[in-house]
Amino acid sequence: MQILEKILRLADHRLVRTGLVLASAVLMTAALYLSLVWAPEAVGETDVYRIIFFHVPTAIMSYLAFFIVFAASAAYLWKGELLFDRVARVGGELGVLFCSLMLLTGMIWGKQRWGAWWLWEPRLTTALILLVIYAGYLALRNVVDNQITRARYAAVFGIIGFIDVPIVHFAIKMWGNIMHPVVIKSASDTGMSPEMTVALRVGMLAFLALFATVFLLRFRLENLSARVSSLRASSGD
Amino acid sequence: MKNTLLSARAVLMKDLRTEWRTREFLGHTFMFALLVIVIFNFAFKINPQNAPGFASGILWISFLFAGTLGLGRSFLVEKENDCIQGLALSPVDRTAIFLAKFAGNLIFLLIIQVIVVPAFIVLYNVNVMENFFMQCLVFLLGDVGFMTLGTLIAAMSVNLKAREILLPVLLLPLLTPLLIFAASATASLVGGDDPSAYLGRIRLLAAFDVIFFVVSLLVFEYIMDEL
Amino acid sequence: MKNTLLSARAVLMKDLRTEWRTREFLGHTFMFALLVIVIFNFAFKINPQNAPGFASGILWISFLFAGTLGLGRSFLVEKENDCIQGLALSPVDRTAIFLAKFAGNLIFLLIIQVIVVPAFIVLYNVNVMENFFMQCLVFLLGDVGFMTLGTLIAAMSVNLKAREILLPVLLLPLLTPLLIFAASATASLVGGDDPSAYLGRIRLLAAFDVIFFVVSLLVFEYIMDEL
Amino acid sequence: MYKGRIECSGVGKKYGDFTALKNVDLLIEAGDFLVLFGPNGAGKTTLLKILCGMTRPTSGVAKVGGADSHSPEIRGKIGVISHKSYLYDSLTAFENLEFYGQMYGLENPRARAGELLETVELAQRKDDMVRSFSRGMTQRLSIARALVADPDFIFLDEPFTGLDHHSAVAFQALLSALHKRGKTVLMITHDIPLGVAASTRVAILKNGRKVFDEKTDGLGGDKFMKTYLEVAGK
Amino acid sequence: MYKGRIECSGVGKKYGDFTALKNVDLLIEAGDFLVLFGPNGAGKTTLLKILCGMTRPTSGVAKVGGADSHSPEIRGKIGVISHKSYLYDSLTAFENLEFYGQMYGLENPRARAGELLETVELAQRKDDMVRSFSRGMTQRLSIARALVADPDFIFLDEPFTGLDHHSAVAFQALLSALHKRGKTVLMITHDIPLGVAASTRVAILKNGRKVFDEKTDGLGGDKFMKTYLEVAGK
Ligand code: HEM
Ligand SMILES: Nc1ncnc2c1ncn2[C@@H]1O[C@H](COP(=O)(O)OP(=O)(O)OP(=O)(O)O)[C@@H](O)[C@H]1O
Ligand SMILES: Nc1ncnc2c1ncn2[C@@H]1O[C@H](COP(=O)(O)OP(=O)(O)OP(=O)(O)O)[C@@H](O)[C@H]1O
Ligand SMILES: [Mg+2]
Ligand SMILES: [Mg+2]
Repeated sequence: MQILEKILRLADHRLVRTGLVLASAVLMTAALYLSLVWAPEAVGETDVYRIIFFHVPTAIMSYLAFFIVFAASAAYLWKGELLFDRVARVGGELGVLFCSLMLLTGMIWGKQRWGAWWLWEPRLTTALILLVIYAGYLALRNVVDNQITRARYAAVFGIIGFIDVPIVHFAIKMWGNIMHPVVIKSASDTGMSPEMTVALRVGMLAFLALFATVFLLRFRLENLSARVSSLRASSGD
Repeated sequence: MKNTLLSARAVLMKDLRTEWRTREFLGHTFMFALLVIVIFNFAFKINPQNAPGFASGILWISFLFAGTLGLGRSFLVEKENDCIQGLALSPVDRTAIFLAKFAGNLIFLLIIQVIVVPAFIVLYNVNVMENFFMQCLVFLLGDVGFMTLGTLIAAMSVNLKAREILLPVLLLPLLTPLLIFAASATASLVGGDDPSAYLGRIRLLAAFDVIFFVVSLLVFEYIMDEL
Repeated sequence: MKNTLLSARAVLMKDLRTEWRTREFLGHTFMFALLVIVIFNFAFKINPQNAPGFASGILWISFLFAGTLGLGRSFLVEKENDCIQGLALSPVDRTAIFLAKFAGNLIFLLIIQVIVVPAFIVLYNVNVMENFFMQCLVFLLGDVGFMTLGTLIAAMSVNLKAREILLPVLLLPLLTPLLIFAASATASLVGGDDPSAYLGRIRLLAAFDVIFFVVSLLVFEYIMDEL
Repeated sequence: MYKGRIECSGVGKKYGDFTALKNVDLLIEAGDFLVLFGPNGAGKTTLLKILCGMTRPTSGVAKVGGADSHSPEIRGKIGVISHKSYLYDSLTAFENLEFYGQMYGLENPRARAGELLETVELAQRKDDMVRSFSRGMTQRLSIARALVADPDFIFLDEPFTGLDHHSAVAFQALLSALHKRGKTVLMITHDIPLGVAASTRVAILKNGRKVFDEKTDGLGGDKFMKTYLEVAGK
Repeated sequence: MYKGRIECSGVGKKYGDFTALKNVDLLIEAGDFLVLFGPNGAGKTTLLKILCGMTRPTSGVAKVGGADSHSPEIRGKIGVISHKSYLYDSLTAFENLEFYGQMYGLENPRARAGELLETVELAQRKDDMVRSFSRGMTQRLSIARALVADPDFIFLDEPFTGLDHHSAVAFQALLSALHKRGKTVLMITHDIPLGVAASTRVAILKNGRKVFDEKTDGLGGDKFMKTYLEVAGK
């Protein structure tokens, strides 16, 4: 709560906002260069493999966003502060965005690698269900008019949806055969050449910066518009 | 607690009475269930050889559709003359309403199953109930999970504009794990696999039920407050 | 005649406008369609080998369910505040109402198909539209027959108490011949059979459409009179 | 004159075993303003529904403008305000009137809609959805809807429900203007002074039978009140 | 005494951009009978909905009996008659009352249902479904429903709608009896003489603001009519 307000106050400084935008732009350019030009060719792969430098960060970012939805939803039900609801909303939007990007990059890669846009494979199917759950979350937010009702419904759905995710993942894993590669065993053993690891790390950083920037700007906007309407309400028209 | 259960019973009795008055309710349900089976037959060209392989899928998809149909109804009766407002104004425990609607929906689905399953066995000549006790357990556990989440989402969507389509859109993705556990357990039981193949799934189903029943009870109040 | 078409257009425009206001209508429909496909996958364990055999069945069952959902809605909007009475009191030709509702339902189903079919092709990697023109013809003829009877039955069931369940119960048996013709024609087209296999079915579908369209137009007045 | 007449002979209506109307004869001449009184459940709404063709009598004949009340040719000439509004919640006030104008085959439904919205003083709210209207606003729009095709016969079932003082006065004026223009009006109300003042004829239904039917001239509001209490009272 | 009081301070309500209520302060003492007047769309129903916890104000606080109007503890003590009946169409009159009795946790809901059906003179029709009721009969049953738990606070939104002369008189008597027993009543109506006669206080809303609020003593029906026209008239 207090942290959120502090963050908001920080974002009120134009310098902070510009700085963030600049930082993510620089990082993104670096990541593009490192992954598309600098990273070496992979053994037994065409250049399409370079999509991994976007595919993996977007996947991680969508997880992060969905976690934010969950945490903010729980916080909203607990405290009843609409501020948390706004966090959840922005999280949901970003999650759906990054999840779509992850699917899209994955599908493009898959078309080249497996010869099909899609396989009914656990990791892929889980991602698809995840997308549908959170697209449903946004749809739900969109059809409720009253803001408190909306906040409560969304919070309940956000919590249930998040609890469902690991179960979905587990269930689908049990149900189908695995085709999706697992390369990264751990932070130390990435299963890739050092250059690739660097490129991936920089890509991750760039997407994190992008995520933080978009999140902050979007969150600030939400709060400003909420403040405008509450000012309007107390002034009478 | 006792009060909650008494109120839940009152709401449930009211619902059952109303449904019962919709004359021939059971008859319709029966025909509906039958039709779903027949439709699958034409769509997939099922024959005695491939029937066992299809059994579990056909059954669970029928349950899913029939159940969603029932869920849509369950809160809709409360919308007539805004009765839901009348309920919300009363001091009745919100949990009671959840429990009553949950029980009503569960009963509806159980009736469907009691009709569909024998009809399926007769029409396709596949005895899906060979392991009677276990199969019943799978159905029951599947139903409980389905109706727990279903009642919650139905309560949410009853006041929304795109109700009919939003209910399945919100509910079905949440139910995928349940469908996987249940359909594969039923399939193992039909295929006569050895217990290790289905016991694990039954345990998972039970876990799913417990988790979501508890969570639903905790959050239901927030939704009923907004009706 | 011209008046009838003008009134029909007015009713259709009103319906489209109302639907459109239900924000994100297309989005919901898209998700619903996607979910149906995913659900089938879990229920039947579809893999690249057996996918082509399932294609026709999955598609037609999805259309059937989505279409029935849409049909339920189409007269329900008229029940709010008894608007259907207001319509019935006006001198508008009953045929116009039938045509408008028919067109609205057809549009809904076509939208579903435009979404489901590509999604199906991508997700299952089965190109069901290889014989593009013929397959479109089969879909269209199937849709017209479905929605002709569907609109009629939906109009009949809107005032009945057990509406949600009665609609499929009355409609599905009437549709079985249509489903058989359409599903087998689609299957032939997917399987790459030679034209003799599907041309006959397409002709039968067309005959089904013509017969029921004419009959429905003739009898619709009697149904509307009783609304 | 035959054209504007309403005739019921021996009209009866049963719902299952329950008799809502029994052998009602009624003759409303063209240009009459009949106000129908009666206790709750007397069968007033049922009679009105029969007259506008919304339900069929189980016995007897009801004719409006010379034709059977259920026949299509008379439909365009009747305007009805009933207990329900017949308005689409998800359309705006303007769109509702425009739509009904199209259903009645008007030349220019949009102009008519605008005009009627002025009449019922909803012009300012014309682009708001009916869903968001208060009860009185909905009732006003319902009045506009009934008048959209400038009907020859106007059937009103408790039309003052929910109207505020100002609108009630305005609607009374509107009704008497319409009546002056030769419309045949049948109105149901429980407000005895108001009803008697507007009427040229009054009738009382009780337990499904017509128990009183007279011209209003010479029948003061107070005098009729007495009669009503005698006839309809416990 | 604090227990029976209703307090609004600075209550506002917005629907989207539309302001339905603006900064309304209102104090209803225990045992008061406040009648609320105002043109259509003034915000009367909105205020009532806020007071009985059916909707939340967007600003300000509404307290009923010392508790927030949205809080659960106050629910059992409020009886509401609204524009909608809250009755189940497919249950009989008796079953409806019995059911609501159970929801309010009554000891003997069946006895209470029978008693109330006598009060609203529907005992004869107790086993008929609400679906088949006329408008006035539905309204009478709705009155019974609101009183099922013998609430301390009675909120009435145009409760005379559809009642025939006899029932209206009987309901007035019932209301004044309830008021004498110490209930706090808030009633919305458009019938000025009737409202003033029943009230101990009158208030007028206009465009979402309270523009008048006074004790009724010394304020005759005619005098208030003038005030109303001045304050609320065009
Ligand atoms: C639509 C298709 C795809 C989806 C939805 C998808 C989804 C995901 C997700 C969610 C992750 C992050 C998982 C984690 O790190 O925990 C991931 C990582 C990864 N994906 Fe994909 N993927 C798709 C296609 C592909 C394809 C075709 C390839 C290459 C053959 C691929 C290769 C990888 C690799 C190498 C990682 C790195 C993480 C690891 O090794 O565990 N993905 N994918
Ligand atoms: N659909 C129905 N099914 C069964 N009975 C009905 C139906 N509609 C009306 N009735 C009964 O017919 C009688 C007359 O009803 P009607 O609505 O005509 O009364 P009304 O004179 O308009 O009363 P009110 O002043 O209360 O509006 C009532 O006793 C009612 O219960
Ligand atoms: N759900 C809603 N959405 C948008 N606007 C609404 C909604 N409900 C009410 N309003 C608006 O709020 C205003 C006040 O409505 P309210 O129902 O409180 O009026 P009222 O004083 O009860 O009028 P009436 O005498 O006609 O019943 C109206 O202008 C109405 O259009
Ligand atoms: Mg009536
Ligand atoms: Mg109101």
